[in-house]
Amino acid sequence: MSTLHTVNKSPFERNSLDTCLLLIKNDSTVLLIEDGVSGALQNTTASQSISDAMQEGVKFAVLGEDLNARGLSADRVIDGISVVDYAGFVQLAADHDNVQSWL
Amino acid sequence: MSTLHTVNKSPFERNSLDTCLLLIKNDSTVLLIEDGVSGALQNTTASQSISDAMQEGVKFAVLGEDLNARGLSADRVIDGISVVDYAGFVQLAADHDNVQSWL
Amino acid sequence: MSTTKKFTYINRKAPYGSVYALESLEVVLIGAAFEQEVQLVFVDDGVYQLTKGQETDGIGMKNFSKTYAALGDYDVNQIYVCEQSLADRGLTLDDLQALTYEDEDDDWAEKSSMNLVNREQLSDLISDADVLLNF
Amino acid sequence: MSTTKKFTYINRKAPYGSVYALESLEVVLIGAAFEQEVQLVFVDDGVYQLTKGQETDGIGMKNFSKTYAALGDYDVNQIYVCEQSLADRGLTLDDLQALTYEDEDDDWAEKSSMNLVNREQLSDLISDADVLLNF
Amino acid sequence: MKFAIQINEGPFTHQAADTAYQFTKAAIENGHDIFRVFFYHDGVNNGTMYGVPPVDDRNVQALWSDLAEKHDLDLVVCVAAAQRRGIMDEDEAKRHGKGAANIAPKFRISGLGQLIEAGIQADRLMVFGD
Amino acid sequence: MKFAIQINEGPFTHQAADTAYQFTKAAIENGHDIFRVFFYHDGVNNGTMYGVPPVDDRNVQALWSDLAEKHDLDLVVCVAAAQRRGIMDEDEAKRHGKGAANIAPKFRISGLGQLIEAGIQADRLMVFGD
Repeated sequence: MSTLHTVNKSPFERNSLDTCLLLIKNDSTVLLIEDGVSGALQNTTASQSISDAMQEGVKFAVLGEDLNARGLSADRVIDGISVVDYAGFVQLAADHDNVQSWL
Repeated sequence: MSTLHTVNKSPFERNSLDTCLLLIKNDSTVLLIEDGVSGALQNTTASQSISDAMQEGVKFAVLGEDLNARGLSADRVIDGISVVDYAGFVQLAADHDNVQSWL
Repeated sequence: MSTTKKFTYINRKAPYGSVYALESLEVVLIGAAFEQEVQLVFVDDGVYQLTKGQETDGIGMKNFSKTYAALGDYDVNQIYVCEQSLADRGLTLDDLQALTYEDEDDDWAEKSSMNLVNREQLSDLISDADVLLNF
Repeated sequence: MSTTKKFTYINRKAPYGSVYALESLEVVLIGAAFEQEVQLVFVDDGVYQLTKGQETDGIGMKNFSKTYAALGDYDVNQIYVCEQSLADRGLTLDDLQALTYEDEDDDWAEKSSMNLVNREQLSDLISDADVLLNF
Repeated sequence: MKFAIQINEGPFTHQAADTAYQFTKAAIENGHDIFRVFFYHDGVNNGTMYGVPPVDDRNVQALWSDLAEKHDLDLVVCVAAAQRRGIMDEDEAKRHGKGAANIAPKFRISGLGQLIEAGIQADRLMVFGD
Repeated sequence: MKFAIQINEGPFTHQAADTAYQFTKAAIENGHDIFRVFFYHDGVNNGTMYGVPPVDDRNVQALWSDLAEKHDLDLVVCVAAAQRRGIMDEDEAKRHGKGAANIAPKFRISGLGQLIEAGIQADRLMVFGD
């Protein structure tokens, strides 16, 4: 089974993304939403851990509406992270077998 | 002027204590309350940073009522951290010139 | 689809600092009546929920820690505790309540509900869940 | 005791994920009428409050980012941004709004309100405050 | 596909209630069913009809009532959480001797069993919170 | 010494409201003055009189009302935050056409200026939140 993991907290403020990446399986997807979208950006102290997880096969997506709200343009997002809208969020939830929200 | 810093979040979950210790002056005091009391315990991944700050002259206190609630006995607390009650909390606030709450 | 699902509760918060620990337990107890498979995972600060000797008089809040001991009577006996989370916090299983249940398939012998799990086992627990309840 | 105090706002949260950024700004604007000394500190995720180009239509929330530009008109011109927090997030001052004010003591010349500060300067700002408002 | 939604936070302070609303709306627009929306913890505060936000801001509570009206959603606030936080329907208000009901249109009060049932019946449970 | 208290969180979900209450009580017991308690953000939810917690749990809202009654505390809920979240006094309820006031005894509704004034007048401002 594959899991959609949602992370809604900043990786600079909370341990949610760290724990998520520690426990995630390679065929799963992480969707960054709300304050979690800052994790998707290039050249941050969190970028390396996401790149490492990508190398292992974990897929990443980020909610574009939340990026835009925070003035973070899509061209600053780490290569390979797909930008989705709310409909894409719904689709991701439907495409995986279960959903783990790292609140 | 000396500042009382209160930290009410777990050092394992949030960056509040890290930022507090980064910005604190040596003559100030950190009071750990609520979920922050877990930072006061020996042999955790957070203990070293507190011991280091103590060496620099920062004083530490922890709210006993919050320790007790979480089943964490006072004899597990790092040497040199004083255990206070709510009256002690009030006294600390009165004894310092201002109060910074790391929410 | 069978109507029996695997309900996996992921408990990541310390008790009393927020209400999530208490409310998670409430859902587990109510859920027991629905005869689903139930697994409780304690990870990150969630491991503090199970500490022995909680005394809440000083903070004026209800002490609900004794309720965990009743979980076995509700057929909730799959308790998983992250070993790394304990180690990071200077805790061992000895610091936690020793939750047990009576095994009806083994002449009601008293058995431990507690399972120390590593990173890989936790991964599997999340992956294998039908319904993940996040607290 | 003088009735003029140094009010120092410590902003540590990103906007929109929680209401604190907006509500901090509301206090600052109301507070301006009280003619106290006002300092705004942006540290940790608080630096995201000042990013350029915020567009909130997609999340259905009110965009309050343009209000920061009005702070100068309220005589709020001591804005301190933690340089380490910016660097950790891959940001520079260029990514933030360039807040300004008109200096009445200098023939209303337009001047920058923005000050990049290091760890020691932030320490001093906290230490020197009469009233710390934490958001 | 059948979704169940759990909301742990009230309106305005945390984005969770907004995100849950946007997700629910998008799910409906894309042809999915919403089995139930369950409001838990501070989430029950989304169920007050007394909220009067500024005119230039969204009214999170009213958005839920409207969406439920339009698509016949089942909006359930947890009874225990609602009692603690002062969200009442007519029966509760009468029973506890409070002034009047304050629960918003299309919301109903019920027990935690409704959350478990949602977990059983829906294909996916989505939890939104802090 | 004169303390001002700011509370950012509602009752029950986060401990902040409890800690603020315990601090305020201890300050009074130790001879200090409380200039004002200001409820902001979700903190305004401490000001509802509709809360009915289980009998074996504390009633955070009633604890505040009782403490204020005993020591004549000034409990202020922020008007803008209260409107958003549905906390109303008689005037507000009438003005917005809502059923009835739900603000608890000894609480009053006022503006953010009351927080600034508290900062100016008190020797220490204590902020409790999440």
